[in-house]
Amino acid sequence: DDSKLEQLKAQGFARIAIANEPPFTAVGADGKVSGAAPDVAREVFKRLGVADVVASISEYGAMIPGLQAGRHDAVTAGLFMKPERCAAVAYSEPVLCDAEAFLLKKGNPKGFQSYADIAKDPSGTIGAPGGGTEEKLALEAGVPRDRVIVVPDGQSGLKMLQDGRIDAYSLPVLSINDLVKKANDPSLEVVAPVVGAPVYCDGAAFKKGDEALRDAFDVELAKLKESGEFAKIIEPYGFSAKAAMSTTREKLCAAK
Amino acid sequence: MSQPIIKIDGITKSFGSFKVLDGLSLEVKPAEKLALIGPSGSGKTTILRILMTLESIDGGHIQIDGEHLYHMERNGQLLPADERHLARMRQKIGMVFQLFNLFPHKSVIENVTLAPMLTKGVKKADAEKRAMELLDMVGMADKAKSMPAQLSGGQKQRVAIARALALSPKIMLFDEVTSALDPELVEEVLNVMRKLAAETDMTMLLVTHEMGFAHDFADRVLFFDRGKIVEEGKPDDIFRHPKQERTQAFLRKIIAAGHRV
Amino acid sequence: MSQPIIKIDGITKSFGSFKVLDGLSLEVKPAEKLALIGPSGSGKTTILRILMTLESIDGGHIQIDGEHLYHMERNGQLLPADERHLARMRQKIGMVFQLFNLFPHKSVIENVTLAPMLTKGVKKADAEKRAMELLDMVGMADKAKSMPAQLSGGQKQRVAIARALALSPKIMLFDEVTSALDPELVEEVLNVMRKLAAETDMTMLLVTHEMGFAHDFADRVLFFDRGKIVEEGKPDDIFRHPKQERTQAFLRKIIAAGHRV
Amino acid sequence: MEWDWDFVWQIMPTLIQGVKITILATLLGSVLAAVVGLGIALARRSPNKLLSRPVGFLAEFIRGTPLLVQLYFIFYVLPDIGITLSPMVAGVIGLGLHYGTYTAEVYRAGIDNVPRGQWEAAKACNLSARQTWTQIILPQALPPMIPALANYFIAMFKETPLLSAITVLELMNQAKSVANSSYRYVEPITMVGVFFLVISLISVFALRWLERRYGRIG
Amino acid sequence: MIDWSGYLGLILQGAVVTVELTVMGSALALVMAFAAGLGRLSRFWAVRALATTYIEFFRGTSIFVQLFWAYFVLPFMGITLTPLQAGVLALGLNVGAYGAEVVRGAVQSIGREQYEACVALNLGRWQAMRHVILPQAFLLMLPTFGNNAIELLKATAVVSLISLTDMTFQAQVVRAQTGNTLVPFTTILILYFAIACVISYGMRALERRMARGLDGVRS
Ligand SMILES: Nc1ncnc2c1ncn2[C@@H]1O[C@H](COP(=O)(O)OP(=O)(O)OP(=O)(O)O)[C@@H](O)[C@H]1O
Ligand SMILES: Nc1ncnc2c1ncn2[C@@H]1O[C@H](COP(=O)(O)OP(=O)(O)OP(=O)(O)O)[C@@H](O)[C@H]1O
Ligand SMILES: [Mg+2]
Ligand SMILES: [Mg+2]
Repeated sequence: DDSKLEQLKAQGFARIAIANEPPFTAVGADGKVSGAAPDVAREVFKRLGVADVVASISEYGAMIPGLQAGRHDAVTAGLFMKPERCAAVAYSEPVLCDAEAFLLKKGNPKGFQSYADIAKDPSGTIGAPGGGTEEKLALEAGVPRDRVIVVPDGQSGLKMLQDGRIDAYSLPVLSINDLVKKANDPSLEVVAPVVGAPVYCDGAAFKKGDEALRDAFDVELAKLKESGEFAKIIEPYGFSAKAAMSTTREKLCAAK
Repeated sequence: MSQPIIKIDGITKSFGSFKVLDGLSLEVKPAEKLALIGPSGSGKTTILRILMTLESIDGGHIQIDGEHLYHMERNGQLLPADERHLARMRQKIGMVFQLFNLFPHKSVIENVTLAPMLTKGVKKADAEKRAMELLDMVGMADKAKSMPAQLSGGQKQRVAIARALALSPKIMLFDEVTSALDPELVEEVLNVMRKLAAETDMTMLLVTHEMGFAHDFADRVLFFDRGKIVEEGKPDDIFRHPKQERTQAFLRKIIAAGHRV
Repeated sequence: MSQPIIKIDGITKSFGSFKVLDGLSLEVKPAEKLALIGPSGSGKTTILRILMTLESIDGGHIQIDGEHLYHMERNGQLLPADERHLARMRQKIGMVFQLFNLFPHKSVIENVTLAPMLTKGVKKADAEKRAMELLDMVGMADKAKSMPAQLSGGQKQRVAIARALALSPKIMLFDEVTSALDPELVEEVLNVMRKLAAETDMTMLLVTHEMGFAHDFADRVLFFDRGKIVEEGKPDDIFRHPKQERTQAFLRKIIAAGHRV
Repeated sequence: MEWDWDFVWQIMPTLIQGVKITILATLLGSVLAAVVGLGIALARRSPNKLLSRPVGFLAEFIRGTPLLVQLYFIFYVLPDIGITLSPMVAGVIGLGLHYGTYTAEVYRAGIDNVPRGQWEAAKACNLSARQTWTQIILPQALPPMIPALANYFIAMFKETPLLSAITVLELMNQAKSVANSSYRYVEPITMVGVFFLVISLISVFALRWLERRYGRIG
Repeated sequence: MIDWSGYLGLILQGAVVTVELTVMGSALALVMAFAAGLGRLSRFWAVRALATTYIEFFRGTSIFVQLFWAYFVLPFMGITLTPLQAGVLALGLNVGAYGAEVVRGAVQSIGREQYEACVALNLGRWQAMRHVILPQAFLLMLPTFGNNAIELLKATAVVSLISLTDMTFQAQVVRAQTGNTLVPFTTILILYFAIACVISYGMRALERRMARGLDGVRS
């Protein structure tokens, strides 16, 4: 049923959760929210007849509970599709794709190219956002829990690397690039993409049970992609429209 | 002989395992002025507090003005008194404390008018008129607007007396009302009490260590020791010719300590 | 005439803008027993506290035993005393307080031995021997092991006296040492002090409201009012034939309040 | 959302790991707070205004600003001036400094609560300043402080989740991590609540005992 | 070049949220403190038990857990609050539990003789509480209430957990957007301290006003 969509139309806005992580999202000095994810969501919702989106910045950890508790109508935050997540929420078709990267000290002194390299080095530590894809990849590659440092946000990760508290900091490529650009620090180096790590794509995530809304979203998203508008929105932020269009939710959710 | 206004009949009272009052009986006639004297810890304060219902009793009976204090008659049966009964009985009794116990956040006149307004529904104007009369009587009319903290001990105690009188009780209880005062301030309070004793027909029970004042004030003096009345009689008899050995010893000590009798 | 042991010369003392002592002078002879009486707030306690160096003075001089108390002579100049000088001078003076001020975490005998052991380096065994003599004198030897909280007020005060005596001061100061006690306990403390007065040649200054005791105890009585000595003389003269109007008024009030003179 | 007991048992070992870190941080923080508090209390009593004023201001400042922000400062800003601390050390220092400003008040109250007569009696007994402190004042002031101090240590215990902001893997952080990778939130967070409640209730009983044993101050 | 004035504006917006939370949370805390504090002194066993449970529960669990519950778990029970409401609820209930002990302590510290004077004047229980005990006890509570309000202010920093754009959260945003740590955090430290100073100054002024002519109450 489309009651959810009708309801959003009636109230004139949709509530979306976004992350505090450029370039997925950006907050201007005037407080205006932009960035690749919210811009796409805003456009699609507009075409659906929902005049506006109200974005609230949220911790990664709070996004899915917030969705389940009915606090947001959608999450558009670079929450990459993975089988477990596909089970917890209803994803749209892919929107933003990115690979994983490492931020390291200049010259990559420990020679880390993959999560497995870090697992092999008994003193190697890696920083990653709590509950994020990178943490999971590191743990799955065999890095023990006490060498995976849960870092609250990108700037903290950057700082910890600069201060020598961690050996590598892992985020999606574009996030790392944005960090490096802002830090403007010649003593850093980026490894991108991380060897053996898959390319991930996110989608707009909806609450289980809101599949009708999700389907309507997909229809408009597909039109947007076709018209070339989609590329116009996300490419200035560094994302590749082709990557998103060359894969599907079905594949990503099935991937092991 | 008229009916006693207070009739205490075999009351007992213990704190924990310590028996403070042990089968005490006493009758007080209307308008009688009684002084209770005796060594520290003998139970004088306890008696007054029981009459004021600040302590309960373990056994025995008390009648005030012909009515039970701690019991109510219902269909010919004696039941323990409920809060309503106690509140009604308390109207007959007022008490003045050693440490005044004024309400420090209320002005002098508010201290005096508070209870009549709250418990008897007296109108503010009427309560204040009566309060001013009482304050005038205790010589405190000019301090009506002051706060208690601005008064000397003797002044506080005179306000406390006025406050107790504002409810027009038939019985007034005084517990060492001067013993927390500087010696020079004692007299002003005693003067008020002398006047009160002379001008009203209230029944008064007074606990004191001021033997001189007890002598002048009381119609009858009770000497307490260990929760019992050891000796009683007219002031002259008790102070000049005590019969009991314990009374004699007590008075000797007091005199030695520099108090006039 | 022997040299005065205390020589107070024109001292002044203010609390804020309130002048408590205003150019007070006084000489006390060795072994003299002095009673200081007077209305509340007249500065009696302040004098004792100044002698004990618990308060400082604003102006004037005090000499104890021929030495300056608040000043030191250095190369013929008078400088303000430093802590070392004060500590040395304090050895000559002991004080007993109205509220005893025993150390509650120390037993009776520890209260008495503490200061001699710490300040004079007396050995424990010697200090305890002397302490037992003193406790015996004040009638507290059997309570040597008790804690202060287990004692009555009168007992506490007797221990406090023993504690002050343990340092063998030449001058003892007593500030209303009985006024916090129950009337019956007053006598036991006064008895100790009578004994002390009779048996030692310590100089003693006593602030009291017990006129009877002041009369018996003192060689000389000083009547204070508003920071000045208004009248002084032999006890009989002061109490029976006061010359000054203020002294007469004060004594009248005290007598009226039931105190024996 | 259903409550899943199997899941609870599954995450229990991880949570217990977190509890250990939480307790360790609390204990170390308590020791530091006790010492720092005494230092602040003594410095504020000092007649030297150049010492007492700045220390007083600093203590007020620390007490008036959130521990979370202070932790960020210690962990992320101090390295700029060359002080790089491990997360646990930074956390313990943050807790110790923050709660030291509270314990300082306890010390002050405890010392003020010794009656003035005791200072005067000590003087009349001619004791030196040092003897007065060690023999008379502190023996009387310290025991009544113990319950109040213990109270703050319980409060500190409940603030340890803040350490997750500086990457200490304490209880709350472990729970969030578990929750994020399993997308089940109610169980881990509720279990954290249960852990806190159980430990707090035990501490409250211990505290009552301390209060009975040592009395209490204002 | 970073547009600092714009980003400082963002932080100030966060400060408004922080102040809102503090004011509303304090109001709720005050109500709860009196309800539960007097509840613990009730004659009725059930009321006492209820008040004690509330107090021990909210003092015993951590504010983090309470926030999380108010925001994420209550909706499953059919109660959906806005972030601000959830924040106010959790902060108010938490600090109210501490305040309840202050109320109880202050009421109990009013000397027994004041209650006795009320009995001797035949005032009812509620009359005595209302006219004699509470006015005196309130003065004793004020300083601690001031401290509690500052504790509440500081606790608002943790509401970022539930996506409330308070001052600390905005500082995090600014930090992510600008890559600068020192400026946003120094700014909010100063702002927090300024708000705390306003609170304690206000409380002291109130206390002075209420204590006028009343040395007897505060000994
Ligand atoms: N609430 C109480 N709990 C326990 N014991 C009490 C209590 N009130 C009084 N007592 C004890 O009861 C005894 C009698 O006390 P009461 O106050 O009646 O004596 P009193 O004759 O008034 O003495 P005083 O002259 O010292 O005022 C004393 O031993 C006292 O310690
Ligand atoms: N520390 C102080 N600060 C301010 N004023 C003080 C202080 N100590 C004493 N005073 C004031 O100095 C005056 C004299 O006080 P003092 O204690 O010497 O009087 P007193 O003669 O001993 O009186 P009492 O008989 O009441 O003990 C009083 O008015 C008192 O209020
Ligand atoms: Mg009594
Ligand atoms: Mg005095």
